[in-house]
Amino acid sequence: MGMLARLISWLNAVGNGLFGLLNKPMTVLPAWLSLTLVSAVLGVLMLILFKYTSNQAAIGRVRDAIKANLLAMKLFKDNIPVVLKSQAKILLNAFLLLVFSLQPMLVMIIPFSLLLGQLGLWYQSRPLEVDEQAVVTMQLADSGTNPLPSVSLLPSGAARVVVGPIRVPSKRQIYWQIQARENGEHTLIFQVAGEQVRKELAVGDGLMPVSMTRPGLSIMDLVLHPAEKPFDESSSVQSIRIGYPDRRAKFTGTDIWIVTLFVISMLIAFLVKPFLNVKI
Amino acid sequence: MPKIKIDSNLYDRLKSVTEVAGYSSVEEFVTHMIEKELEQIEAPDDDKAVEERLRGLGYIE
Amino acid sequence: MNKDKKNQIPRRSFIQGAGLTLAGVSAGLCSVPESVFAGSKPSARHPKVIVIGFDGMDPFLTEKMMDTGQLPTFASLRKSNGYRRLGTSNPPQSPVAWANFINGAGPGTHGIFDFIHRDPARQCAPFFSAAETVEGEGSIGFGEHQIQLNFWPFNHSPTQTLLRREGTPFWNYLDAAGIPSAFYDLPSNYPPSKSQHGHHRCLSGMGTPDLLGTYGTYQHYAEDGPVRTKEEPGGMRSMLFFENETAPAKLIGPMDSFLKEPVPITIDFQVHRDLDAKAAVIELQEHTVLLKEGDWSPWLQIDFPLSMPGPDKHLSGICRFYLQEVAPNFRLYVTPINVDPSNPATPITEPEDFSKELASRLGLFYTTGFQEDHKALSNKVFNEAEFAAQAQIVLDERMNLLNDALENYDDGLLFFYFSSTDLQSHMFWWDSDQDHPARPKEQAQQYFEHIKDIYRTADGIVSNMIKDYGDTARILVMSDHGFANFRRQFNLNTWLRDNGYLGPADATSIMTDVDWSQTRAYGLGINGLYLNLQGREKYGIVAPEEKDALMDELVEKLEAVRDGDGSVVIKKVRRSDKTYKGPHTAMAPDLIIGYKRGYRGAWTTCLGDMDKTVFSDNDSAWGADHCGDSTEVPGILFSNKPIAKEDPALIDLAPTILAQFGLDKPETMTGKNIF
Amino acid sequence: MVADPAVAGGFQSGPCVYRTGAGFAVMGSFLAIFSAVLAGLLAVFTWPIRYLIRSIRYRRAFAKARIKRCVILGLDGMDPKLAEKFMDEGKLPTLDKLRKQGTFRPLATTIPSMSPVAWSSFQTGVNPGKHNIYDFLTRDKQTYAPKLSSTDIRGPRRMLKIGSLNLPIGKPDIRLLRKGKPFWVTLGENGIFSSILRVPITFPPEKFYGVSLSGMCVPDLRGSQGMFSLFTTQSPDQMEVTGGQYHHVQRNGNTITAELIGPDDPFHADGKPLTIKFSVIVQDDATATMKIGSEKITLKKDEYTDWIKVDFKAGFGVKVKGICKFLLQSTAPDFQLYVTPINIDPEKPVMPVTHPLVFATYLAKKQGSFATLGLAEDSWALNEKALPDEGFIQQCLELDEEREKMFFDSLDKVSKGLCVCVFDGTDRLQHTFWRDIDADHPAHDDAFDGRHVIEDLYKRMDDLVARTLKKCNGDNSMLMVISDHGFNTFRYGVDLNRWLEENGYLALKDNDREGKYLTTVDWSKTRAFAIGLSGIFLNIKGRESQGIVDPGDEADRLRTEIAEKLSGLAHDTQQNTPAIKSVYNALKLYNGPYKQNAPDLLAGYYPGYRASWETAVGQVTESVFHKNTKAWSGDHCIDASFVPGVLFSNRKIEAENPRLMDLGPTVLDLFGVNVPGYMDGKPLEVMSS
Repeated sequence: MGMLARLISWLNAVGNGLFGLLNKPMTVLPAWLSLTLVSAVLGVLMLILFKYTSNQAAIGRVRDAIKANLLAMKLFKDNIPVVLKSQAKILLNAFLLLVFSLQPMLVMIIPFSLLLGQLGLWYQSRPLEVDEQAVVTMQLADSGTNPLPSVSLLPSGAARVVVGPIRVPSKRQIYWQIQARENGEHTLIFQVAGEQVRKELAVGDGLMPVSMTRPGLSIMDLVLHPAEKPFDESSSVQSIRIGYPDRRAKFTGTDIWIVTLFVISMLIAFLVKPFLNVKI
Repeated sequence: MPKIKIDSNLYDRLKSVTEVAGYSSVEEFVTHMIEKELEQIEAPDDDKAVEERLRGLGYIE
Repeated sequence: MNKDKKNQIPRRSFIQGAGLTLAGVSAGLCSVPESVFAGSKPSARHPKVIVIGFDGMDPFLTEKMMDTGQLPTFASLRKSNGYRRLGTSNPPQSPVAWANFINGAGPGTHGIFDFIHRDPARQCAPFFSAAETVEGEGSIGFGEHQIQLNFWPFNHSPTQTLLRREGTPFWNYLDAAGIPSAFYDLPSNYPPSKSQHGHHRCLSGMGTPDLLGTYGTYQHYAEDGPVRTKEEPGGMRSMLFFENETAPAKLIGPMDSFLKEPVPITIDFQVHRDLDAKAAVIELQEHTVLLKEGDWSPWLQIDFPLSMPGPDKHLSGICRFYLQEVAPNFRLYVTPINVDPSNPATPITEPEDFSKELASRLGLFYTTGFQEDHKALSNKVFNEAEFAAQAQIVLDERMNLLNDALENYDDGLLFFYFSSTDLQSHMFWWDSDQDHPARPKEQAQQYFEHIKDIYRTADGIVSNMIKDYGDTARILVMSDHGFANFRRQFNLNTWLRDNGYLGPADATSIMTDVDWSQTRAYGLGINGLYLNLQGREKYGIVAPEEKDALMDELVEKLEAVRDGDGSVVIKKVRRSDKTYKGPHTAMAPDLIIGYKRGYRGAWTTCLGDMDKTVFSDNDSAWGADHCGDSTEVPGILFSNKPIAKEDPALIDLAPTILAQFGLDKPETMTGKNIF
Repeated sequence: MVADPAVAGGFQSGPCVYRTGAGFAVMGSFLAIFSAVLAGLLAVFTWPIRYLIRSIRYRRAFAKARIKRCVILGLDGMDPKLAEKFMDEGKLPTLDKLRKQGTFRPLATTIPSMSPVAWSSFQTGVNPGKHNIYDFLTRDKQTYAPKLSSTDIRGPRRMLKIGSLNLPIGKPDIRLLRKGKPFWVTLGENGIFSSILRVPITFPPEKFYGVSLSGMCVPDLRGSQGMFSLFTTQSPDQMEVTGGQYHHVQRNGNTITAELIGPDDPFHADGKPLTIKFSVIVQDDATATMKIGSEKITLKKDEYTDWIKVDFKAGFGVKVKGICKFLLQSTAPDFQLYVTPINIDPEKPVMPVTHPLVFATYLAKKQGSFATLGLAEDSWALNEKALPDEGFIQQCLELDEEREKMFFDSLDKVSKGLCVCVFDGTDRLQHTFWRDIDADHPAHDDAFDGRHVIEDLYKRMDDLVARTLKKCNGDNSMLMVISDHGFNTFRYGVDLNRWLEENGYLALKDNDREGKYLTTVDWSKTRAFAIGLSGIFLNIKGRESQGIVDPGDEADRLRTEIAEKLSGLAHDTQQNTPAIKSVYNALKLYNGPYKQNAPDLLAGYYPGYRASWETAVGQVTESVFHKNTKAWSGDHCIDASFVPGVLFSNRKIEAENPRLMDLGPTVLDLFGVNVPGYMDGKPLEVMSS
């Protein structure tokens, strides 16, 4: 587990570097456009990956069987037993198709999880605007019934504390409500029992990467929150999260960017499919 | 497929002789009549490819 | 959702409702929506008419304040002959008064005579006069679920609320003439009236229910609350039990109407407190809210999933949390769960998307008919200051809404309603040197000062309006009635019993232990008196030929009633057959009791209960009212054009507005143009 | 309870990661499931309605039927004498069982005894005078050039010329010249479903209630009856050979690059064919890899590849889709690669080869690509030695396997109605390996003693019949195993035109004996000419474009005269056996509206003789008789009395002399459908089982 987590955090560091290069071009384009471009590229990438990680021959056979049975239903439509048998075979083959898709899915899942983590930095949330408020949640390590350490958020020009710290011993969490003061990529500094702990804070009104959570060393968190250095297992702080507002995607009318990503990448993939000769 | 109108008396006469003349249907009868006439009138389909089309027929060289 | 509001109201919720409706009555008169551009914009330009309704704004206080220079804008309008006291309805209750305004004619045309009517076929079964809920039919059950077959091809009607107001509202004439009109919070207009031609839009006001189908049910959580959730009029209380500074709680939502035996949908949430920081964290669905003691949260959208046999259906509600105290007694107040204007579970605007449009520009806001939580004050969940603070939130939201209404207003009619002058007056009014029955004198004076502040605010609103639109628009400022102290209550049914009109002599309620064969008259509602008439009431005993004599006798005796100190109690008793004209008088009481200022029908008598004594002090926080004789509580009317009519009344406003747009007065209207 | 906010409120996309990955799979299979359910529901829900309509329309369907299903297995060219011999030797147990328990009879064929004529009579139940097919070939009345008798393909009526571009407007007109009406059309009109596979002379496919796949005379992608290609590093003597092309290729290290020739460019008038480049890299003696289009194929010596899809790009995004098989014959010292004729791709056919159109797609999806070319067995490659014997046999076996798959699928799909399927391997292998069993054949080689190609073929067919019977058991199916004609040896070709010339009926311009297709004939002095495999035409005035014979008495006299002279024509003096048994006057032989189109005279040869290769294509040689040294050593284009077909059945048929044209009427009768009056065939009496 530890090894894997370390590997992921190392991959994240690489990803951060690569995506850092994209910083300029991404911020120039409007969010919906860059998301569309990214989706299109992703769609093609997924398609290519799918082609080389799946058993194309088997998928081709299964698809042929499905089509043959569909046509059989049409050609022999007056023969009800044939129609029913064909239908059963189609269902069976559709299931087989799913099975054959498992392998490429398993292969794809790791790189794309990391990639989605990176994209999430850009599209999941928008930065705080000046004067906007947000909740900061600090998760402390579970150390039995010990009382919570004394924690404070050091004053800075980046944000003002409106409420807090509020200490919730039952969850070993500490909350602040902060109000953003000026634009920029800031760092919040917390004093936790003699130790200083940092968390990025993004304030601005354009497209910029927003790291919602500085995670601990848990696989899932590392995948979802790649931007900041994870807390060590021995650290008394396990994660710090800022409740940024969601970014709204223009195209789909939904506030879930991943739906846009999904729809556009699928669309592109299906458009490109015949040219790349991929059987799905 | 375009349809052609035929006087119903003519059609009845056609029908009554179709089978006697050895046709399987009135349509075949009418088609044959038309083909025969067209053959007289139409320019031949000047097709060099005739030879090509026969190539490979096992019975002939 | 409105499942519990049936034609026949269960007694318990009826009393609750009655209280609310009382509040509504008073609130109602103030609200006059503004006309905004409606629907498709007609190419032609129209005159501009802006009507501001300050519910319950009282002429006597207004005049006094104008005289002392506290209301400069109003005073200047008065100077240019733009002020009159405005005749109200008879009785001066909100549903009646606003229906008069809407129809431009008296109750005989709209059929609303009191906030409560009774069904004589069932003797005296009471029901709400303004709206009724009709049970749906044609549903199908799946296990414990049921589904309403209100779609093609069944098209059974679902449970729905119908507006009982009869007659034609005046905006229909505007709508037909292509003149845009917009009404914000107009009372007595829920469900929101439909626009036939698309030029009318409205946000429904007083009478709009919350998501639970009530007129507003707050939820209160405290360490000293009841172990099992306890209902009280207008609210519910629960206990919080903190373990390791965290307490679980349940938010009670609307009924799950997809169950055969509906139970409320509840949403679990958690409250964490930090005694040192004097603050708390509330985690509810995806919300994490941090509150210091005394903080209000923003509006939170709560998702209530209905249990369907198929995919879940969801109702969206909104509420705000208010952290009253962290220690020693942790107390947390939650507003009634309002219909979410951005995703309304039931239409609260015409057209339906109007509320979404508003929410997209303004964010979330109160949508229930009664926004100031007077019940929280009455039930001592709020103290006076808290109530005033909450009322201020409402006022601020409405000011915001008014600004938006004006920004989106081009021409036609704009009606805008303020409830602050009414509901706060019910709680804080005290224009007398006499002792307040419920609070010390200085305090009563101090709160009355707060009412005056609101009047000054109203002056400011009108001042801005005159500045921006004085030259281009006809501006009318009106109230539906005035205000008066409510110091003493008079129990009509006790009086009838004690004077031998109602038996037996030890009866306690006309709903339970009355003997109809000994009863010739009974009271119901705030101002109504009914004869127990043969052929009309189920157990009627008064022969039609005795009717006239009996009524005259009752009028004479009632007008002669004196309080212990010799004060006149009832100014006038009116015979309805001589008061109301029109096609819809069937539900009218036989006599309407017109109380003097300072008096009102007792809380108990409204639903037919009797007290030991005829008179008693009103010890409720609800210390002022306006349900006396119509001549005792006139409203106000200001205009930026000199008013010609000497004694304008509510019914004159509709014809006046129509005339501003060059429309003739319809035959059904009895009011007259005031200019 | 509200979950940890870091999870609950934070990253909603968590599960979406998997969702995105799964998207493809779900999308793909969802579409499949969706269409299946939709189509299925449609079929099931509309079934009662369709049933109702059908039962109203076809009240009589199956009402009087004596059988539920009729299965006709056509084994082209199976010879009754050979069959009888093998049965007697106990080599064909299944057929022998049919002979004993059901029926075995010689089946009278048509005059002439050729597949297109015979199968046309089978389909329509009429004599050739009513179906208009008298030979593979007929002559063009204008040009005297031979042309295919069964199908007429004309290009689109109009062309749009833009520079060198030639854009066709509209579709080419493909016309079936066979007249009359197949008996399964009549069955369909009576509500009885049929599946008709590879019956000759069914291209283009006709509409009827059922499915069909066309057989003999479906062209390849180039429009010919099958042109193979041979790529070789040898320098061949000639590039063009009958039925194929040689291509000289250079070897560059281990790499050979070449172009596969496809159909003519539909957009260019210059007649340049479309091509597709390919390259072969030789790995070792026995293997090579090949890249063609987007496909990468491993070639193994002496093994056919699967059907490979080849798309010829014609511009404007138009692709002409074909399929072919490759056979690597040698890598060193010479590289030699054989390519079958490019068949129309059944998955996306450029010309309809099935009814309905999607039936081809169905079959291709069901069993993979399959040959669509009418005469798929490449006998010319064998004749021209582009294919060795083994290669040709292997090809026949693979084609029969394809056929069997679709035939057995039809048996599964059609539980009520008619199933017909014709296998061609019997015909092609007898044509090409008769030299093995005829020791006197000019092409006989003692080296082949001990191989039993034809015997193996008959045994294989017996096994096919056995498996077919298994599928017919217990369901009231009547099975008929039939052939359209028998077989005999073909030692000598007879050049009828030379005979006509010698006898003064035909004259050549400048004594030119090289030209084919009658191009060297002097029409002003020619009264009769031969073309095709048995026919002699008179050069009649008004009928032929340069006719000189008066259509009346002169023509009659001439017919009689030639017939008399030609009958009994004998080979050179050493041979006592005559070459021609009788000559038939078509006008007397046939009846029906089309008999005027028949050759005036038809020669009926004795066994051992046939029209010479030259005569068939209208070349006039210097001698009447020619030794046939080709692999094509057996034939049936002789007097019909010598080559009847076979009729086996699992039921007893009480007829002494059943004819091929009686089968249609018999099937109609078995299904309780009245036999139409125009049919010449008569229902055979079939005993109930």
